[in-house]
Amino acid sequence: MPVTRTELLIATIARLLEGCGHVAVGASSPIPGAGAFLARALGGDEMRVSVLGSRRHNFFTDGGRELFDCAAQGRMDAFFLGGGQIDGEGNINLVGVGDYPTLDVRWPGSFGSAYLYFLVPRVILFREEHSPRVLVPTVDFVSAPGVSEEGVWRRGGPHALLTGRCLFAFDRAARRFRLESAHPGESAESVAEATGFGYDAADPVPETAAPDRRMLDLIRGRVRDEIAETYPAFAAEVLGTAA
Amino acid sequence: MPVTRTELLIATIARLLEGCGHVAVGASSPIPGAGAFLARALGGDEMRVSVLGSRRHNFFTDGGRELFDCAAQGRMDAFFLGGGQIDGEGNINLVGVGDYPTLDVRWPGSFGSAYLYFLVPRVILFREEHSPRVLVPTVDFVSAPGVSEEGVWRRGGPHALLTGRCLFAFDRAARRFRLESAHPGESAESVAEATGFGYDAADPVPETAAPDRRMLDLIRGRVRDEIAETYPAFAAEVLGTAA
Amino acid sequence: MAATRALIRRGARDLRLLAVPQCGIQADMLIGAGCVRGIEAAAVTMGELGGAPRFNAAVKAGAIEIRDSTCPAIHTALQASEKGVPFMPLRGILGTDILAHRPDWKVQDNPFAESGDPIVLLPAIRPDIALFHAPRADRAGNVWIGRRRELVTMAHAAARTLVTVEEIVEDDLLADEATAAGTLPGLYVSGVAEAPMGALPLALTEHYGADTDHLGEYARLARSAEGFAEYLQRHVLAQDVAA
Amino acid sequence: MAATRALIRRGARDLRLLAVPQCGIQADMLIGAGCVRGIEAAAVTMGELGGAPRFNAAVKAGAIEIRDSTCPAIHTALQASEKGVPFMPLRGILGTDILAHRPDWKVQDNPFAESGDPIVLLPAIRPDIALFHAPRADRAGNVWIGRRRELVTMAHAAARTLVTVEEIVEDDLLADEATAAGTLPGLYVSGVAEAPMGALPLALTEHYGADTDHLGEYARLARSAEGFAEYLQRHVLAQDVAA
Repeated sequence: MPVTRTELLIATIARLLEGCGHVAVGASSPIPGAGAFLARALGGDEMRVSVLGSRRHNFFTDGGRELFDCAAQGRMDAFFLGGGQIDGEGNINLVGVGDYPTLDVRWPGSFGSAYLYFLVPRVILFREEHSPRVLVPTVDFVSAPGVSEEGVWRRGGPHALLTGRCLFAFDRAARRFRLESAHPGESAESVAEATGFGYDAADPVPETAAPDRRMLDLIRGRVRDEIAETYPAFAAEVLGTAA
Repeated sequence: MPVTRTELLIATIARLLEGCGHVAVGASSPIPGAGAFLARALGGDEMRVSVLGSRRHNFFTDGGRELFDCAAQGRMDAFFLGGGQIDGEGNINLVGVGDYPTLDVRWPGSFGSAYLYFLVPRVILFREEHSPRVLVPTVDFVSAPGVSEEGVWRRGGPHALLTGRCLFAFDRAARRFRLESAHPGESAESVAEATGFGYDAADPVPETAAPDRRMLDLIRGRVRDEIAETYPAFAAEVLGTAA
Repeated sequence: MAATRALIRRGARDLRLLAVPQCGIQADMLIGAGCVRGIEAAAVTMGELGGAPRFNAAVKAGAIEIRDSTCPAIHTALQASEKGVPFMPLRGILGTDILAHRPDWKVQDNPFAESGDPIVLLPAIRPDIALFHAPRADRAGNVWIGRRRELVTMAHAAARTLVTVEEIVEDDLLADEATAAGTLPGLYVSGVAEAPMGALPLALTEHYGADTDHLGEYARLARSAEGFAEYLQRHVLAQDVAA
Repeated sequence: MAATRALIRRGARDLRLLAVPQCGIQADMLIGAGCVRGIEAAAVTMGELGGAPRFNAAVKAGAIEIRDSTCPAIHTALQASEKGVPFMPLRGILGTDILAHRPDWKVQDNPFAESGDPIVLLPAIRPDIALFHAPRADRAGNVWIGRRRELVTMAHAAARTLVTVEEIVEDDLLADEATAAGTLPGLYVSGVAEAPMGALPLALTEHYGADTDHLGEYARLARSAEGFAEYLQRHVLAQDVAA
């Protein structure tokens, strides 16, 4: 069975999480969740994975604030954020398009992004849609800023931006993304065309590494079973079955 | 059976608690605890009584901070404080005698007094020993002040001071105690001799009202049983049995 | 949900909603039914079913006041009320447009830092009413909340707390240390009403799952004002609708 | 207590103790054995048995640094660490000698008030180690704490948490919603050791009562340095003492 785009994304996320002690996954995030489970399996099960909405993969017993307190205590190494808009400085917008507050398009809201982006060392931006509509020069509303002024206390921020077309790394000093790799079927040009902001790029742009045999077996076996508790439809319909 | 001094104190406390919705009783406080149970029984069981150290009379499930948070929320109408020293402005000292920090005599410490004295509307100071050693002109260490400067946020403070000899009320505007009644066997003179601070007094000083028949029956029956859970020795040795 | 429907039936008006920290169909229904003047939330979303349609329409029309927030800010502002302090500091948030649109929030330098170090101060939020659904309560108004401890903070912070439950049980939930640990004491509960299946069409963890057909019907109908009116008529206003 | 004895046996030195919010025989023994450089507490007391003798002697001799506090200040300073904020405000305390002797505490005007309104700001306390005894833990390091939720805050605030338990059980304490509600997740626990009857001579609520004879013996012997040495030899240092 050929490697699917979803499997490539899961494997890429797992690589981005290497070395983390505790990874938390927010709501409605099956691919990041599967990526975290894969990273855990690859790392000999040393990693803790908290999945919002899971009963089994939920270590929290102190109410809704615990996720945020846990991050504040420095006990959470990685988290995932998305964005209706993401710009070239790593700012994300989860509120809407147009002039606030009436807006042309309203999205749900900022959730915990305005906080976790500062507190969690390795924030992975994940958004499958990669288009000029999403990756914009400047966000209309800053739910959470990619970088902060000198003197602002900040432990965390964007580590990478993974889309359906490519993987960007974020350079906090330069305040810019850098194109690390393009997924199979994409190129430096196709990525540039679909991206509304400027960024640096490796030259030539390598292809995003496909999952190896071991990763694929895990994704189609153990990870599939683990993610099925929270995302049964995703596990059944999107992930394959181990050979 | 004649009314004992302990029964008189319990009845006096119950009168001081009239109209309270929630009364909390700290550790090592059998007489205040019994007074609170008596007040509850007299008030048709409308009153909530929280007894620290009790299993049955403990409404708290949020850890050690809940007592203090509860007071801060305005959900606690009365509390009891004592003091190794109490002075004429209602300042209390639970830390020690002499120069801080080495001190000549060290007591346990301020506990929550520095907080609850500000937050609980009706704080009843209770100290059986009534001597110039305890009721001093000025405390050596202010664990909690009787009154605060203008502009300091404060909801609570001293309401009364009950000792083995008498009952004082506290006048917050005048910053002074006022002798309300002397217990049987005491007089204006015997109280004055035993008190190290100045105070106002009714003239003539009435005798502290003895518990009536109904109160006595409750003290020697239901209240005795209720307090026995937390203070079995006190209930057995000090409180009589209903006729 | 049972209470939400009841509020709509009795024609509640001018409500100001606080989501702890996000909300969905309940807020959307109340907004669509014209019950709501304003809302403070970190997000308003129907989850997998997309945005909240009546909320989005009201935002676009400028028909409700919106206070965009972020999850930990809502938890923290409630904790401030729980502790009876006028404000609490919180990391992060600096440089966001959330902060830019919250004139009620302040930024000051951390007075414990050597230099600089701006930090956001959030004023306490004291809701008039905390309203939620829980699995069970006992006759004394103690409510089992398990590990949903944000409900404890809500109740502590609010002036009054109203709870609907699946069932009222005869046991004392505080009598056993095991159930006491997950119980909100009746001290904080102003009223309890039995409403079996009262969370439907939402899920009640460990009791029943969501009615996804019903939620889908809502999401589809509520896209238009007419459809929403039809939904209300069918599921809320009709004479034969229970609760 | 088992851990306290072990610390004395291994000759711990220069400990800085934080009582949450008060302590007794454990601190007194550690102080008497020369393990302690400083202590922060709202109170140090043997309860019904009177003052803590070795603590009192050390205070008089100026042998330990003391930070007198008040119960809610300790809870609050731990909550500040729990939330990763540098400080938290707290009502009360103004005008006390506690505040006068705490140069590490600050007073500022509440920035949300029209005018004046001074309020105390407490810096976060981040203990290196949280140490406590609990009824049970499971193999994953989850610890049942019931409603002793100050232990949760301690663990959240501390860099490392070490726990002794009556027993290690095979069940997963997080698997069942009922036990999960009273469980500190293993995420916060660095180490667990089985120490049956490990709280003795203190009580462990719902498990065993205090050994009042033993406590009385301690209180009597510890009045003098010689008597304390005799106690240590008999109950802590002797070869045949378990744990």
